Parts: sequence; C-alpha cells; structure tokens
Amino acid sequence: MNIPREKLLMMYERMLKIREFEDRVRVLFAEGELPGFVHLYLGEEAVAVGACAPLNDDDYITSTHRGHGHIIAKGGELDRMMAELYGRATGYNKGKGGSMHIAYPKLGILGANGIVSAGIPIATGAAMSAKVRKSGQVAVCFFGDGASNEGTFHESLNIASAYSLPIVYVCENNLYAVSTRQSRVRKIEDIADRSIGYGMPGVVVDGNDVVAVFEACKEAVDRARSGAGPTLVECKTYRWRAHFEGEVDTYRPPEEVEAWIKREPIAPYEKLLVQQGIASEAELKAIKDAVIKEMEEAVEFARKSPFPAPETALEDVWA
Amino acid sequence: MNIPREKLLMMYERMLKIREFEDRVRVLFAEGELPGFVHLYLGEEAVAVGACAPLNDDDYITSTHRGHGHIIAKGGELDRMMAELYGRATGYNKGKGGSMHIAYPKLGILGANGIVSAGIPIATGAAMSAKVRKSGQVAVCFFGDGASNEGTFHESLNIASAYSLPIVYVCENNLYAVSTRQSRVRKIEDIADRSIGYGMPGVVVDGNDVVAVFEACKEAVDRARSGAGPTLVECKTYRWRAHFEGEVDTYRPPEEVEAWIKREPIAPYEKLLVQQGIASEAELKAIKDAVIKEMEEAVEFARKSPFPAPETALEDVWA
Amino acid sequence: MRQLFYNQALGEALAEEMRRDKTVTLWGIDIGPYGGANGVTKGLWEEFGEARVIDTPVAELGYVGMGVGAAATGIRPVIELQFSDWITLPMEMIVNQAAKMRYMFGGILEMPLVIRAPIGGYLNAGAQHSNSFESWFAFVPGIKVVVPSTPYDAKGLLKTAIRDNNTVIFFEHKKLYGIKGEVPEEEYTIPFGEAAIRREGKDVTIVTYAYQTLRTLSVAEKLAKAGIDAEVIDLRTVKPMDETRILESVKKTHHLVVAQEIWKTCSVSSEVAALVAEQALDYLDGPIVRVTAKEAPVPFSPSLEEEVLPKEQDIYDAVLKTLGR
Amino acid sequence: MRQLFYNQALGEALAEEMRRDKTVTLWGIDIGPYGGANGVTKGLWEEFGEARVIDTPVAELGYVGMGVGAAATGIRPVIELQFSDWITLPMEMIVNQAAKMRYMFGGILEMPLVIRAPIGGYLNAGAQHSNSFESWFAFVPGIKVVVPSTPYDAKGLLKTAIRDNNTVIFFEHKKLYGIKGEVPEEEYTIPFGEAAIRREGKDVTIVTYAYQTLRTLSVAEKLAKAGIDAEVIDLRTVKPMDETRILESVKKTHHLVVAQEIWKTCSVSSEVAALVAEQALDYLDGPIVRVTAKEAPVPFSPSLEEEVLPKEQDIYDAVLKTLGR
Ligand SMILES: Cc1ncc(C[n+]2csc(CCOP(=O)(O)OP(=O)(O)O)c2C)c(N)n1
Ligand SMILES: Cc1ncc(C[n+]2csc(CCOP(=O)(O)OP(=O)(O)O)c2C)c(N)n1
Ligand SMILES: [Mg+2]
Ligand SMILES: [Mg+2]
Repeated sequence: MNIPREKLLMMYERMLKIREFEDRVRVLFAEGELPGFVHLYLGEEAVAVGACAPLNDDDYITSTHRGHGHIIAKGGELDRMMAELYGRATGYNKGKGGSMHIAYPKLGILGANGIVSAGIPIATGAAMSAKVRKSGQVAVCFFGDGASNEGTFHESLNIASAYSLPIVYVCENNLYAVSTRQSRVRKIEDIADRSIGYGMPGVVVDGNDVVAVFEACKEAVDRARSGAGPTLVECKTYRWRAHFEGEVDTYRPPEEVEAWIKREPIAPYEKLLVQQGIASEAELKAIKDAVIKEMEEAVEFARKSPFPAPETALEDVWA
Repeated sequence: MNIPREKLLMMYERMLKIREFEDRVRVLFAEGELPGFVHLYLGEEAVAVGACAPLNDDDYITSTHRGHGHIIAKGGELDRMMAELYGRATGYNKGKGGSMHIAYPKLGILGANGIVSAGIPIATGAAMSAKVRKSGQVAVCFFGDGASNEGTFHESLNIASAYSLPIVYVCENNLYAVSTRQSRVRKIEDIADRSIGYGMPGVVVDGNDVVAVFEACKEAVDRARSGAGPTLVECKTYRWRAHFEGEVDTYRPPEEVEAWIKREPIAPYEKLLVQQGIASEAELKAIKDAVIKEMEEAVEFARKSPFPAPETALEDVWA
Repeated sequence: MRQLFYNQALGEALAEEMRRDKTVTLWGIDIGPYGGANGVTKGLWEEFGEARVIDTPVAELGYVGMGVGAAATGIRPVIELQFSDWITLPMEMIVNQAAKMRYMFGGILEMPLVIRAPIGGYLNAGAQHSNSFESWFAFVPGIKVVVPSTPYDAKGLLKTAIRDNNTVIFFEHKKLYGIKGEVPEEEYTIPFGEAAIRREGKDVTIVTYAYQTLRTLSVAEKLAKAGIDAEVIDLRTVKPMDETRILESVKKTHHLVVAQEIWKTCSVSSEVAALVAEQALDYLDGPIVRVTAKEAPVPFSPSLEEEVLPKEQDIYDAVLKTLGR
Repeated sequence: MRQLFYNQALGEALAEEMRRDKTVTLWGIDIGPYGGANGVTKGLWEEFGEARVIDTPVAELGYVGMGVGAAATGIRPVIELQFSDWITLPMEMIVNQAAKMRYMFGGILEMPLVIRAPIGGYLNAGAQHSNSFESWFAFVPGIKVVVPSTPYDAKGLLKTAIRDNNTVIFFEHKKLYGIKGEVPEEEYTIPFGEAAIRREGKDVTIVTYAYQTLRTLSVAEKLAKAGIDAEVIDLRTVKPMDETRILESVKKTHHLVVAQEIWKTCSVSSEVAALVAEQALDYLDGPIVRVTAKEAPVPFSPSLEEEVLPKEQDIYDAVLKTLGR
C-alpha cells in the first residue's frame, strides 16, 4: 500500500462525508423536507472515493442519478450540495438542478444526470477536449451496471479507444437496475469483459475495498494521462437502500441486503488505517466529529437559505 | 461438404443473380435511368447467399442500404426489384421505397434500410416475435462493419442474448464505412470478438467463400432454431465499387481493390462445383444463361411499368 | 358507477386486451414482478407470465426497435417507457422506422405498436423528468398521439390504441395516475380523433388536454362566477385532432384560448391556433391566446417550477385577454 | 462580387473560424481527407490536421454526446451529420443534455456546440433521406435553429453559430449546396433572429425559409405578372424567430401565406400562423394559408415525391386563396 498518508486520510474523510450526507438525506426526505426524489449512494462509498482519489481538482467526472457520492468524492461541499437538494438559491446550481443535476465545473464535476448512461459520452467529450487542448486532464466516468446495456456505453468506449482518449470508465455494478437483477437481462457475469470488444483493458475490483478501487483506478488514470488510452474498471458493490427513497424494495432478498451491509466499506478501512499505523483511533474520531459538525452546518445552511426568486426562473436558458 | 446438390446450385444461381443485377444497375445508373442513389453489393455476393441459404421462406432477414444482394439471396424476384429501383408502380413497394427500402414480408424480407444499423433491433424484434408466437422462425440480421459501432448493435445483441432469441447477426466486414477505414475508428481487428461482451458465440469466416459462410451460418441458424440463442458471424469481404454509384473513391488503395477483385467469390465456387462433380460446366452455363435472360426481362418489365399514379401518394400512410 | 384510479384503468385495459388477443405482448423496464414504475402493469406478469410481460434491460433504442420488428411480424407490442423524457433515445425507431415502414414498403405490412410513456411536471422532478414531447410526434405522419385526462378515457383509448394497426404514442400524465374516476365494468373503447367537450359554454373556447384539462375545468368554474361561460374541449388525441369540434366551438364562442403544459414554439397550441386562423378566422372576435410553459427547461426548485409551468391564473387571464376585459 | 457555392461558403466559414479560434474543432463521419459527404470540409483536414478535423465512427449518439462534453469544457465543436434524417439518434444528447445543461446547472457552464446537418427532399432520396426536423428543435428552449438559403447567409450565419455559446442546429438544404451566390472576401457575420426581406411587396406576406425561399421568389415573379405584389420573408433562423418583421409585414399587407417544405402539424408554419393570430389578428383581411408537404413520408418515386412535397403552384394558389381571388 504505497499511498501517501494524506490521501489515505482524505479517502477516509470523504467516505464518511458520503455516509453522513446520505444518511441525513434519507431522514430529511422521509420527514418531507426535500422536494422531488433522491437516490442514495449508501454502501457504495468506496467506489466514488477510490476512483476520485487519483484525480486532480481540474480532472473531470461525470456522474449519475445516484450522484451525491461522486460529487463529494470529487470535493463537493456539503452545504452547497444540501442547499441544492433543498432547492435553494445558494445551492451549487441555484436550485435549478436538484439532486439529479448537481454540477460544479470548477472541480471538474460535469453533472449528475437524470438520464441513465448520458454521462458516458459527455465524459468522453471532456476527455476529447482535454486531448485537443493538450491540457493533461483526465476524465472519470461513473455509471451503473444497468447503464452498461445502453448504446451510449458501446459508442463511447469504442470512440475513446479509437482515439486513445484520457478517460477511465468506472462501472458501479451493484447487481440491480431498479428492480431488475442484472443476471436476468445480461448473460455475462463481468461487465469488464466488454472491454475486449473495444481493445481496451478491463479490470474487476471489489468495490467495497477503497484501497483496491484506488489502486485499480490510479493505474488506469496514469495510463490515461500518459496517452495510452482508456480503461474499463468494474467495481462490484451494492446499494443498501431501495432504488430511490420512498420505493418499497420487494425485489431483493433481505439476506442479500444484509450480507452486503455487513461487508460495508468504512469499518474495515478504519481498522486498516489503525493497524497500519496511519492514524490513531483518536485521530479518526476527530475526523469523524468534524464531518458530523460539517453535516449539521450544511443542513442549517440549506434550511436558512432562500428559495430562488421567481424572476430568476428564465435566467440561464441562453448565453 | 455435406450440402444437398440443389442447395449448392441454388447458391450458385443466386450469387450470379446478384452479380448480374448489380452490374446492370451500375450501368443503368450511369446512364441516368435510375432516380435517387444506389449502393452496390458487387464482390460481397457470397455473404448474402451463404447466410440466406440455411433459411426457410418464412424466416426473416433485415438488410441495409446495400440491400439488393440480401433480397435476391432471400428469393426476391429481379423484375419487381428492378421496377422498384425505377420507381414504378409494379415494384415490390409500389415505387414508394426505392433501392434503400425494398421489403417483401412474404419472403420474410423486413426491409433494406436507409439508416445504418436500424435493421439490427428490427431483426431482434422479429426474433422476439417468433419466440412469442412459438413459430420456429429464425431471423438473420445483416449489417456492416460501420454499423457495428452503433449503439443499436450493442443494445440488440445484449437483448437477444439475454432472452436467447432465435437470431443470427451477420456482420459484413468490408473494411470501410464510406471513406473511413475501420482500423482508424476501431482498435480491434475482429468484430466477432464483441460477442464476448454478450455471452454469445462469435465466429469469423471468409466472406468470399460461400460454402464457409453457409456452414457457419447453418450452424448458427440451427442453434438459433433450437432455442440456444444468437450467434455473431463476421464475414470478411470487400465491396468492389465506390460507396455509392457516382462517388469518386479516392480513399482505397487501387492495389487493395484489385487484390480483392481477384479474390472474387463466384469463379472459385464454379470450379468447386465442377471439380466435385456437382454440376457440369454446361449445366452451370445453362443456369447462367437463364439468369441473364431473367435479368433482361426484369429491365424490360421495369421500363415498361407505369409510374405510380399521383393520387396514390397519400395511400398507405395509415392502416 | 365503479371508481378506478387512472393507473388501474390502464392496467385493466392491458389485461383485457391481453386476454382478448394472444399476440398482445408487453415489454419495458421493471414492468414484470415489480409492476411498472407507476403500477400500471401490476398483476400482469402473474397472470400472463414472463413470455408476454417482459422485463428489458435499460436499452430504449434496442427494445423499442425490437417492438418495431415484432409489430411488423404478427405481435402487438405495448411498450412502457418509465418516463417519456428519454423517448429521445428511441426516436429513430419511432420516427424513421415504425412511422414510415408501412408507407415506404407500399402498404405490405402493419405496425400495431403502442408506446406508453408518462409525461409532465408539477412534481419537482427537474429538467429531465418533466418533459412532454407530444408535439414532436404529432408532426410525423404515421403516428397517432393519445393524451387521456381521465381514468375512463385512459382505459378506452388504450384499448383502441392496442387494436390500432398504426404506431400509437400513448402519453400518460404523471399527475393523473393517482386520480380516481368512473370506469364501467362493461367493455368499451373510445375512437381516436374525437375530442370531449368537458364543459359547454358560449363565451370562449378553451382547447386543452391531459392534466391541463383538470386545471382548465377548475378555471372554468371560477370564470363562471365572474359571469364568463367557457367551453372546455379536451382533445384526448392530439393526432388525429378533432378539427370539427374545435372549429364548431370557435364558431359559436368567437374566442379561443389554448392551454397546454409545455413549451409554445411549434407545439400543439401552435397547431390549434393555426387551424383556427386558417379555417375560422372570420369568426374570431378577439386574438387567439395561448397558455403554455415559459421558455425554459423545467426547473427543480418549487419556487421556480411554479413560475415556468402554467398556472391556473394564466388560463384565467388568457380568457380575459381574448375577451378584451 | 466574388461568387461561391453554398458548400464552399460553409467551408470558408469553418476555415476562418478555425484560424481565428484554436478551440474550434470539427468531427463527424468522413469529414477528414474525404472532405465530407457534401464537400463542405474539403481541405480542412489538410490545413488543420487530424487533431482538429476528426473522422468519427458511425455512432451519432456517441459523437454528438462527445460534442456536449467537449463544449462544456472549453472546446467549440462543430459536428457534421451526413444527413439530418438520423438526428433522431442523438436527440437525447441535444435535447436533454446540450440544451439544458447551462440552465439546470444554474448558468455555470457554456454550451458552444454547433451541429450541421443537411435537410430536405426533391432528390428522389426516399423517406429516410429527405427529412426536415427544424420544428422539433425550435420547440426546445436552449436551442437555436438556423436555416440559411443563400451562400452569403450560409457563411455569415455559420460564423455566428460557431461564436454563439448556445447549442445551435444548423440545417443546410441539400438542394442549395450546388447554388452559387455572392460572398464578399471581407469578414462578416449575420446576427440570429433577423429575417431577410427578399422581396418587398404590399399585397401579401409570404414567410418562408431554406430552399422554399428560392421557389417562393420564383412564384413572386409570376404573381407580379398577375398584378400581385408579394413580400417574401426568409426567416434565416427559425429560432430565434424574427417576430417583428413578420408582424410588421402582415400589418402592411394584411395577408399571410407560410411556405415550408415539410409537414404541417406542429411545425414552423403552425408557429408563424399562431404568432400572427395572437398578435396581429385584427390586421388580417383573409385567412392564413399554409403551404406544406402533404401528410406522408417522402416517397421515392419521382411521380409521388412531386405530389407530396409542395409545388410552386401550391404557393401561387395559396396566395390567391388568402386574397380571395
Ligand atoms: C435512459 C433512462 N432509462 C431509464 C431510466 C430510469 N432509471 C433511473 S435509474 C435506473 C436504473 C439504473 O441502473 P444502474 O445503471 O445499474 O444504476 P443504479 O441505480 O443501480 O446505481 C433506471 C432504469 C432513466 N433515468 N434513464
Ligand atoms: C445512422 C446513419 N449514419 C450514417 C449514415 C450514412 N451512411 C450510409 S452507409 C454508411 C457506411 C456504413 O458502413 P457499413 O456499415 O460498414 O456498410 P457498408 O456501406 O460498408 O456496406 C454511412 C456512414 C446513415 N445512412 N445512417
Ligand atoms: Mg445498478
Ligand atoms: Mg463496411
């Protein structure tokens, strides 16, 4: 494990932030405080964090409907995110976006997306842009197992491979697309095998092991940045909650859910950090306390923020 | 070569028909007799014929912009096809379709198609229909190397595999999509490798060897009909002419074109038939003469046929 | 009479048609055991089995295209899109294939394809889950477009759609799934191209459809209190459009308002206005007034969505405007 | 003045903008050494190299989507579709992504994306190579729609499109590529939303665009011989639409004909008619008359295509009709 201490602790902090944020969203949504609908990332924290950790601030990501985790992993601030979920003017996107449309280009975040698989060509375009501008930037594209059955996946991976674009495709295989267990609509076990059809490397990693994700993605990011082209990284993981909050999950065996919750990514990582002498329990607790405090403040910030003024409704349509 | 004599001769006849038809279309188009534009199948005869030979009359095919060969291979009559190219009322489609839109459901021909890759999901649907109706029919889907980069390809092959649909995907890899050599826009050599991503068998065959195509497709058709699911068969071949008639082909090395023309599919097959004692030269000549005569009559038929009456223009829009 | 929810009425139409005709087959995402994102297909997988109620992968172009091929070969596919927003993905299969195949091929095949898709906003669902694209499909010859506003219509029109040999896009407004209405036990169908006069009136014609029908009726009550007697026409199908009823009503009231949820340019509201300007201009005693969404994607925040989508007050004001009050 | 073909004028606009701004990058099928299906990009690959003139695979959703991502990150992609017919394939990327991203994200990014695509019929190219979908895009907020009819306009509007920070769909009529017209050597751009009055007249306003402009002008000459003085307005951009010029003209002539190549329902012609019915109804002395394609896919056979697409005679007759002659 040849990873700088700072990075290791940053990964810990960001996983915690995701966990706290999502858990709070769960409660707030149930209490009717949040409009619209939300898809939680609980249980998949290690994927976003491991994949974003090798990136620079100006590297790009595209995200999905289940986007909070990716945005936090890329450095998104909890307060402005929460304000966006509340539909407030102080949100990252002035309340125009909401949970499924948070973007923050300053951190390379090109948007969560309400359309499954739509981020794939967009990330590919960001990678093409980086290549044309010779900027040295890399793009990481998050998408689900469900999204890998869309045509965008195929077209984009082929294009990225043909032009050796600086991009890493990170498939979050959580076994389901809404209610549909993927084995019912796809004959292959590993989505990573599809990389063969594009002549790019494909890797399978344990998506609940943040170090494993980091290492696989670091290699892929380095490869991308060096001009050697894209990689498909498949992370096996699981979502704890129903597809969206409020959905009744009748389609997954409770034993399966429980087994995966037992395999959650943060506690073992905590143990690892302590065992390897990276941080003491007290140090980790301090991080956790700070996250909890930040979370409290984020909710307060959002609640106190004004709704966007109606007269702003027609702004931002045109340049 | 365990193929009935009748089938072997039928394959010979149909390859000849395609050759004669396309060569005549080439001339007629140059002479300004045909409206619109045409894409010729010259040089690829063995693919269509080898792939259609294992099929029954009520099995389905979908075709492409380069469709004349597929339709003849499936049993289409030269006169009604030629009339369609002339835009006459006696054409298969009353002149409403033209070269890119010949269809004849009675022979399972679900249409040439002006949209690259659009036949792929349509063929998949025909296979689903056969499955739902338990009719025992099989679908063969023709498409080019270029089309294999479209999202439809990916979505359809995954769907067909997931439901074990009775379909065979026949990729005509003639190395180019219009001016674009496929190696410039795809890193893999064999499109058949993409089958791995769908968990279906993928086969590469010499598309200029009608027996090889037949044998690969026969196996795939049998597999499909038995309920074991789809196969991807890639046929390596080449088009002799420019992408469409009238195009100036500056993008292919003349040596390459010549080399492939030397490897043309009919003469060696003729030799094979004679050598193996399937037919005498005289018998083959008789077939050829009949084809030439049929071709003459087809042109006459088309020329003499009336244009569709203007008042039929608004018919057939609605059921 | 028996009351059903709109989504139940749709499910009943599907079940009845599946019993009547073995070639009626459903596919879409999560329509099987899950019962569909809006509960429309609940119970159908149990009754008809997975051979006729098919869960597909997330691959809209592929499974709608599969519908085209199946419809051309003896099946009646009824396909569910979870939201109509991503009908953008299978556009090719609907517009260049399904809509044209019969015509291009000279009438030698049929295209009994139904695509069901939820439309509409007022749910804080944001820019990619609040679209309504009925105008696009009305533009294309070979496609019929259905926009029912009541459980009764939903059932009767869906049965008609399934029996129709043309491509039918069947738009269900999300705000309507949970409304209840009378649906008789007896079998019935509703012909396409017949608008419903939801309220007779003599002072102004308001042409509308889908969810805006409910809102317009509520406005009409308020107008009545102000002494204005509005005739409310619910199109039910925007293609074919019931030109006769629209023109007759305008000839009676001499004033036209068109109320539609989504954007104005090149929309159903444009077409209704153009129709009247072409064929009944002389009867108009005031300008035609359109009530539509404002020119912006549908925003997430409640305070903004309210501003972009039409308010009941907008319809009220439009009536005053055409009446010159 | 110097004469250029329409396709040359477009190519010159691309070259000039690429020289001016290094972020202007082209991609599409066969636009490199081949020079594009219609010769527009001839010579650009040679001048700018394959890093800025990129041949893509046949994957419209993918490479248009790539344009969206690139436009959001500092590149100005100008993407060529070989025919606009299959703009059906990347609809999702254009409509739900490119058009909405700036708005959904609260204005924090720009979308300087141009998609060039040939439209139109009269070429016996059949139902899938003769489409015109400008009405769909005019419907969607966040998208500008350009439909130039002359080499001069083609160049000036394309330069404007490339500099615009919004999604622009740039439709080039296939019948126009081979026409010649004056194009000055000096640099110029043409603002969006300004229609061109191609012919002044006092008796009737004919609003048109793209290839129908040429046909309408020829009709106007014939009308002049019959003593009818037609004003011909070429929209140049259907979104934004030059409402002012349309309304002013109608207020002058009191009669409106709209001539467009493709289908009628929910189209640009509907919008122009609705606009006038809303804002200038009192000025009209005759019905609005629309000239459009008949309600069918564009057929292949010359005898049928002629019947489905509008004829010059149709425009002539429409004028007589609104004038009550
Ligand atoms: C194009 C499109 N199709 C369908 C949907 C509805 N939908 C939202 S999320 C989802 C499942 C996606 O599954 P996956 O990609 O595995 O992501 P996960 O939810 O498991 O994280 C579906 C079908 C959508 N938003 N967009
Ligand atoms: C969706 C779509 N994109 C582009 C085209 C233009 N086009 C027509 S044929 C063709 C090349 C297709 O190549 P391939 O699939 O290899 O078939 P081939 O012509 O080599 O037989 C292209 C790009 C089209 N008709 N449809
Ligand atoms: Mg999933
Ligand atoms: Mg090819």
